[in-house]
Amino acid sequence: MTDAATLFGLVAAALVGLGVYALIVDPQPLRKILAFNVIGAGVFVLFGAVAHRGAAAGWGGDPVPQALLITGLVVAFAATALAVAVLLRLHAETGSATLAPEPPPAAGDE
Amino acid sequence: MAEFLLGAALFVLAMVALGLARVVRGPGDAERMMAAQLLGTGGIAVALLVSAATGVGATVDVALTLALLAAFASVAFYKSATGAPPDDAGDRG
Amino acid sequence: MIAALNAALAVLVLALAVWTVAARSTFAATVGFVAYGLVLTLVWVQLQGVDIALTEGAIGGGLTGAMLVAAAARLRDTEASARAERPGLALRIAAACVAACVTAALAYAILALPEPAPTLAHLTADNIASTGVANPITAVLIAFRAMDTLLEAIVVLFAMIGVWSLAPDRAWGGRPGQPHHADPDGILAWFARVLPPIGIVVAIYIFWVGADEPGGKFQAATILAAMWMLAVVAGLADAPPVSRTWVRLALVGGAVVFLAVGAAGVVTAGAFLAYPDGYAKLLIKLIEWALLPSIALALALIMAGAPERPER
Amino acid sequence: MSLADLFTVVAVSAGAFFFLAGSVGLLRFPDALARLHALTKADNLGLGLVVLGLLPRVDGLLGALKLVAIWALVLLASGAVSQLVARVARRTGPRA
Repeated sequence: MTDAATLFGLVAAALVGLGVYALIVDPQPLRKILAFNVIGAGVFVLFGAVAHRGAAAGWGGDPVPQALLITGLVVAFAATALAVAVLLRLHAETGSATLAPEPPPAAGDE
Repeated sequence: MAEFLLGAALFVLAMVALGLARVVRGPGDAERMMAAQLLGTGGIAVALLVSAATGVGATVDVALTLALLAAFASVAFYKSATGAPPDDAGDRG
Repeated sequence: MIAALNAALAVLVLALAVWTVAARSTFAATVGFVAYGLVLTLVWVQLQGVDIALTEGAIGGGLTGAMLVAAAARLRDTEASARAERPGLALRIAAACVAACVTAALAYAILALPEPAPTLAHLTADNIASTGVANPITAVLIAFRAMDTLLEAIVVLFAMIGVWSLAPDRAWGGRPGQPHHADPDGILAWFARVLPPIGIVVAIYIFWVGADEPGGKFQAATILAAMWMLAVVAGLADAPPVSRTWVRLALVGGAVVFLAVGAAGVVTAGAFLAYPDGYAKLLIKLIEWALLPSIALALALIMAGAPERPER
Repeated sequence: MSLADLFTVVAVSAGAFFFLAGSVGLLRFPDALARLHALTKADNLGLGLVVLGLLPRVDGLLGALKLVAIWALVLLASGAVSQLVARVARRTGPRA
């Protein structure tokens, strides 16, 4: 339990679970994107913990998964940017950022 | 000596956590904006102490990046906080 | 003592994640997310992934956080109505069960990992000499798994095209994002004049050191994009109209050079993306220098958002 | 415990103390401006002392200069950002 890889591996599992819960429960689309990023970071830490276990040849971690992680982080940012752009366009067009099929009476339609 | 440096890093991290507990919950957006600054300073201190303790020189570059990006996040918070001037007003910024 | 520091980091990361999920106002949640990203940078330092710590700090903490907080500000008026749709208790309990199952499965997987951890480190170590770079991660990124990096540079380009495609017809070809004004002799404008030059020097340093030490083009490109966004946000610079040809050429430049070197590899070294021996370091440098501006510009334009203002 | 180590222990401990002071200030002070005051000043001084303490342990002059450069960058950033935070605090905070 004390070595870093197992500890942060378990932390990553908890982060992914937390993100999944928020992704399902939170009604606001922007909060869903935020939850998705929490999941993404959790998966990357899981990946990094496994890479750290493979430390050898004088390096702190197995370089192959670590390199893939860097690529993953950049692509995750690009995907989040796309999701935010879609959401902002939805808001610009409909004036509300709700995913509900018919806007609840509370939402005033401009 | 490495044990002392790591102990100091742990202490600073605890202080950052204490400050974060206040800042993130803070009544107004102004407190919340301090989070990036608090983590910028505290996070850099922890990174430098860990770098000195473990002898990994590259961690100092991490502290350098943190310094730049924490500042950038704080400016992004400023532009989005409720108290920031609406853009078209062009206030006495 | 290292275990205590790791435990403290673990608790702090989990607490910030819970806050990001549970916070009522979206602004507070985004602040929690940026803090979460910055603390993750320290987690990566403890996991001996310094290259990833650099990337996480720049992208996770900086760019993603800034983009989300800007979106939170623009969507502030919809928060109240959206919050009115909070799901009932039943859905929440079901979601909690699903989340618990996911966590349990992952935790079991972590604890059941094979004891002699399989690793490709030895393989990398044996072949790294041929690439001429000492940083194993740069060697993997550019030489051993060059295809991933090539596709990744193209994926970033596709994401940007996706963001551009969301532009309304009247603004097509125009300038992305909102106009930003700030008082020219105010604090923000002063700060946006002083910090970017320092940021550029740091970015070039991190790019240059990436061959033998942790660093590299992705981290450098992220810092350059952040510095450019700082200038835009302070009203000192404005996003270029997307219809400009220099913008489009600069965007595809990196990927084109990468493809060209890859294709040349077919002739000179027998396989796509193979480097003729002896020229590996030179070609790697060429690819990295070509990719840096392209990825920096692509990340910056992705952050700037879809074109919204006609190109007056 | 050579002299350099002693210097490091003393300086880093002083730095940690100022981080403590900053956090206590953040928790105890009544309004946003006072908290900002505590955060910006105490934490930056804490970081400065930590950097000072680590100088003898860094190899070569360039390493030391890099540490000082990082601290200077944080000072620059904190100075500018704290004024922005203060403006938001003044606009949204309770009318003093």
